[in-house]
Amino acid sequence: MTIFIIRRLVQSVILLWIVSIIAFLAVYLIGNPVDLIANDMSTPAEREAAMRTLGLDRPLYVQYLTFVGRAVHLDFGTSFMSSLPVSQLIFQRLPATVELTIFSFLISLLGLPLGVFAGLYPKSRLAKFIMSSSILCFSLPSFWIGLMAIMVFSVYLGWLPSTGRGETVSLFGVSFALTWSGLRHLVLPGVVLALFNLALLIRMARNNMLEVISTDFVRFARAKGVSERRVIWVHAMRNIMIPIITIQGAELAQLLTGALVVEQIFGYPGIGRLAIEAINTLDRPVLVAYMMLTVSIFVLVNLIVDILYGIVDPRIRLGGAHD
Amino acid sequence: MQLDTMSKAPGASSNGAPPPLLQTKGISRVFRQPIDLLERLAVRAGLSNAKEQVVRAVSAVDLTISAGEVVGLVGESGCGKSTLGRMVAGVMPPSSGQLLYKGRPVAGLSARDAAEFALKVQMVFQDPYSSLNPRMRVRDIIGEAPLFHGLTTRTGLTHYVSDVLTQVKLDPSYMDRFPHQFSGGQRQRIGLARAMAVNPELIVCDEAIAALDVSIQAQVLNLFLELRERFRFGYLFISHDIGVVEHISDRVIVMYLGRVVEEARTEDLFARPNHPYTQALLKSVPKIEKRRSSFEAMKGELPSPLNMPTGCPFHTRCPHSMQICKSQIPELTDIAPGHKSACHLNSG
Amino acid sequence: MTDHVQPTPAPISPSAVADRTIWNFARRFLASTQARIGFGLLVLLLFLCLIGPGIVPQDPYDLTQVSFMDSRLAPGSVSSGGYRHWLGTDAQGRDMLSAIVYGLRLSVFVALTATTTAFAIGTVIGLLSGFYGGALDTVIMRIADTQISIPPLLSALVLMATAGPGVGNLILSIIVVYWAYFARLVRASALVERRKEYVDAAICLALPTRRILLRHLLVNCLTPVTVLFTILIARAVLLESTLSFLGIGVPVTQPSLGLLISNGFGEMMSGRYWIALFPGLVLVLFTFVVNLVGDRLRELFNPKLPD
Amino acid sequence: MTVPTLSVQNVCVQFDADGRELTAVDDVSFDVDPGRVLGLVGESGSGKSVTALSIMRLIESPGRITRGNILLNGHDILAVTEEEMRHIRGSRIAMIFQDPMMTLNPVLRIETQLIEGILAHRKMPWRDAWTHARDILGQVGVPSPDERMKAYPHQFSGGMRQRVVIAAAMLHEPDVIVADEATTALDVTTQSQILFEMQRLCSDRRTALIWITHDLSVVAGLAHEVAVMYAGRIVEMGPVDEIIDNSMHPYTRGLMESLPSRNQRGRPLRQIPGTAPSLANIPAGCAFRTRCGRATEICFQQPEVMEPRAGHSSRCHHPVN
Repeated sequence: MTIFIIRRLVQSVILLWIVSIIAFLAVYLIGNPVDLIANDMSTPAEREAAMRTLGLDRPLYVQYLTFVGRAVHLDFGTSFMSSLPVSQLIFQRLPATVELTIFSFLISLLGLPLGVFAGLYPKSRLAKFIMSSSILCFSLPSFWIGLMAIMVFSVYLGWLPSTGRGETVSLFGVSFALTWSGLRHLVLPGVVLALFNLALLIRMARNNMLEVISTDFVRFARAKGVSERRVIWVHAMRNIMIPIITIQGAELAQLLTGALVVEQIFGYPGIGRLAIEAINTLDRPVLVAYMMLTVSIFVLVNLIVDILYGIVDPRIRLGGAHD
Repeated sequence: MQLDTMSKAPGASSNGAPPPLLQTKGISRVFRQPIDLLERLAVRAGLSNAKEQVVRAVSAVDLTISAGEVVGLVGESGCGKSTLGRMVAGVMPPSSGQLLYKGRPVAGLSARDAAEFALKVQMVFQDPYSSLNPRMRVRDIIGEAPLFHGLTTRTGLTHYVSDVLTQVKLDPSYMDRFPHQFSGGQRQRIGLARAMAVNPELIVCDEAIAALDVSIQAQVLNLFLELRERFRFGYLFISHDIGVVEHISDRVIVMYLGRVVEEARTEDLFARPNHPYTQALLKSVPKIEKRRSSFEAMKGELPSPLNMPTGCPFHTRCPHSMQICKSQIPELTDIAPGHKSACHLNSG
Repeated sequence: MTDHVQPTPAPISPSAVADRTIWNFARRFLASTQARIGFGLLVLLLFLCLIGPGIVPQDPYDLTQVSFMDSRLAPGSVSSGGYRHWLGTDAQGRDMLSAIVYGLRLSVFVALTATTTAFAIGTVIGLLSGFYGGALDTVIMRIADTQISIPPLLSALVLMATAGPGVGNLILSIIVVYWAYFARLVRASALVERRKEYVDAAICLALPTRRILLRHLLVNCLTPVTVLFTILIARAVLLESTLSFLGIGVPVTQPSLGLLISNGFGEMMSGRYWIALFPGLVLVLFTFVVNLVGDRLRELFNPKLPD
Repeated sequence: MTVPTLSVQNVCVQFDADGRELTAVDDVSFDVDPGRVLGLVGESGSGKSVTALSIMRLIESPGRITRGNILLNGHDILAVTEEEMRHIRGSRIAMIFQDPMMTLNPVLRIETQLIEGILAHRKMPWRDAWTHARDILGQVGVPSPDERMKAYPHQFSGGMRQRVVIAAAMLHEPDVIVADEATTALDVTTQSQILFEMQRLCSDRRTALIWITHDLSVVAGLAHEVAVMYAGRIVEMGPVDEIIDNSMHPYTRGLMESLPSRNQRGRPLRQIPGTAPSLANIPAGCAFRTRCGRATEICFQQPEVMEPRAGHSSRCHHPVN
């Protein structure tokens, strides 16, 4: 198990390193930010001065090394646009996104009982309805369903606010939307963001349940006279959780990037909007920081998932951990 | 079919006779699951006790099969009989040792001769479901190789395939069906037809009837016997079913944990089993004649192939285990004409 | 002895024993109402993409056919030119129905081209990787893993931001994002198929490797990939429209469905719902029917697929 | 007259497939007495596994028991509620499945899987249940049971797993154990170890044992009575010596004669022609008539059960002797 975790750690670090190169190169290729900052009247000398201040005159590898050196200390430089430290910009916005992601992840967990039900009673009308709905949920682009939700719930019905984050409270210097208004602001974007993963969970839970319920070990548990409740909640659930946990790690990261679109529509002040603004203004440091942050969170979540996976599945935990 | 061109007297006189059809010399197969760099580092640092996992599936086996001979290969699961069969059939390369075809090392054959050798030794597999390509019609399953190797022509294919199908007692009009439209017994016949279609001299049957129902087993076994009469195939008949092996084989080889422990003519082996493992194995086989018997339990469990005992592989379960058995691997020696056994009891 | 006894013998229905021909498959496929609806609508929509430009009232990209006079007409209004705009017009005075048909065409074109190419590339790579194994396999799979470990939207976003909007770039980014999914799945099935005895039989029959790869391995690996293919087409349509919605997908001169919806974003608050509503409905409908078909295929093939 | 431990009377099991009723088990009857072993022999698809599951009342939809009674110590278990049946399962009737690799839940410890079987029927402290489970595990021949209780199934060999399954079946000293191909997946040496244990355990505890297998040789050594199934029906039943030495039904005879040991070495085996019919097209009348050399016109009618010798019955119009 120790070796299993160490291996995952090493893999994670390598992945982060590769991503840092890709992110850096890609962003480098986007274009010269000086073209945006400098106006038409700028003299070549002024442009050069600007390049020098931003550190863009040095060779690419030097820029990369400087970047890595700083990134290790969570220093991603200064935003070209706002002249604020990037880390400050990001950490200002991060709580909002994390909140949104977690909130919508929790909503999507509803898919688990729905899917289990559909797997246990596959022929019932309700199960069929759940399954068709899940296909529909798969097919809804979040930006469009977000717009429609705003139209219906904010514009016509006026039940829920459509933009912003509402009031927040500050705890230990971090703002939380733990107010009534804050929570109301979370509902629409949270639900819209959750739909895809909800559908995914329904389908995974249902298909795995169908499969596991017809295994010999479930039949054997019944033959021992174990109650049906225990058969389902202990024997079947333990087994279907293994594939679900693996996929959910990746899905959390998907939610994080999905937040990018949702934040855009709901005018929600998270890091996703920051990233879109950075793309539009070629704000390299912000964009690189965004990518690194997202992938780091993803890697971290997956590491946790791997460990969890090992705990749930003894075949991994007790050796024989073959990839 | 051009089977008539290769008729040879089975078991031709031994002195001055042509070299045996197929021979293995010290053939071995090792499967390794190497540990990666990280694990090696962890072992150094004392964080882990990971070891490279090495399975010696087959260890230094000498085997001789004459033309037209039926050799039975018995042993329990994991004893390496299947791996040995695959190496003989050329499906799996040996880790070390030599395979000789009519006295010539296969490794040294020219590409042309190697292809000829490949065709001369064919295989019939255990699983009637996965051994036939589900996406191909019977015509192509059987006809693909003969067509490719020029044993028939595109125009002659139908005739060729229906010939082979008739040999295995299947209706040639089923030629355009897919495997899933046949029963298990019929599929095994198709598998046999596929092997026969390239005019082999030796057919390795790897548990070829194990997956079939009892009444179907007899049908397929009879077919094996009948085709052997007609075409003088040799068989390497790999099975865990000792009754079947006794019925069909001229000679029987017993394997345990990757090694041959005993080898003899069938009558001799069943009448006078020498090796303690063979004795225990034969005693374990339920027989319809043994009515209301108390079953005798052989002691202990089969050791994990990852953790092979030192010395004689059987010493952990052997009732006669001696000091020497723990340290020294017994040689396979002649104990009677044509009867070999690998046991320290014989040398004492 | 392995006696293949099923604990509860699934009665062998005649349909399960029947010939595995294409017609038979079609019959089984269409046995479900859901599949019939999905497949019927899919064919209809694809047909519309093919012949759409010939039957819609205007070419929305032809500036001579579009008039600012007609901008933001409500559905059902009659324009200055005399046609009735069943789905209204947008801010530039384009007929929404025409724009939607053109937009769908573009969205479907991008998704189909990209997914098909990714499918081809991924399949070849996955097959070779699975068959040969070894160092090649390790390297390829590490690359694929890295690729997959970055969420598709993020990779595509960065790629598009780097390359700039454009249909070609869009297709390329989707290929880059999706090839790895195909490669991984094909490799996994190749590994499973590789161990089956029919492959050993082919080796034993001294058939050349290329033939074994194509005639034996490939055809048997394709079933699960077909399901993935449909799923990823649906996802590619969504990905394309999301990128276009964010303004880094298709160029403004060639609006796909996503860009049309994006154009309607601002108009929503003023009550002009139709500019965003109708393209969105068509987008959902298309994705939905592709997913319906994919779901049915999955049911029939019953592969253990990552969702 | 004593009541048999288990009495299966005229049981039919049918499956609904595409609107057709397929009969998997047709009018099956047999009795088992305490401490006796009944060998139920048949090839795949003969309905022997379905018979086992119907004794447990574990037939899954779309199958159901459409007729008959199953009496456990004289009480019909087909008439009790599902909750009562649950209490019978595992405590009065236990079952052992074919594949020990699939029968144990891979993610639960052995102790969990044993103890839940105890606690499902008896209220007792967990600690006591643990001790009891450990003792049983030792009795079925698992070495160092204390440590093995903590292990997971994948850490066991096939033979050891089957012992764990047997331990689970023995937890409450049931009246009947139904073993469905319990040693088919194992090697011969392991098989003989398991058979040895089963024989010992069942005769010590006077447990009735139904041993289902396709292997006549195993039955010959283990069973007191033998029932032979073909296409859902019991075609012949009687004491083991009667069945093996004086079988009356051509199918039983054919099965026996096709065994290699009953043939001259190297000569063609006597064989039964054709294949067993699938459930969907079982021939009307005597199902075996399509493969039977003795079949005549009358075989188109269903033969009744005849008992020409005491305790030895068969369903055949043309019995062999």
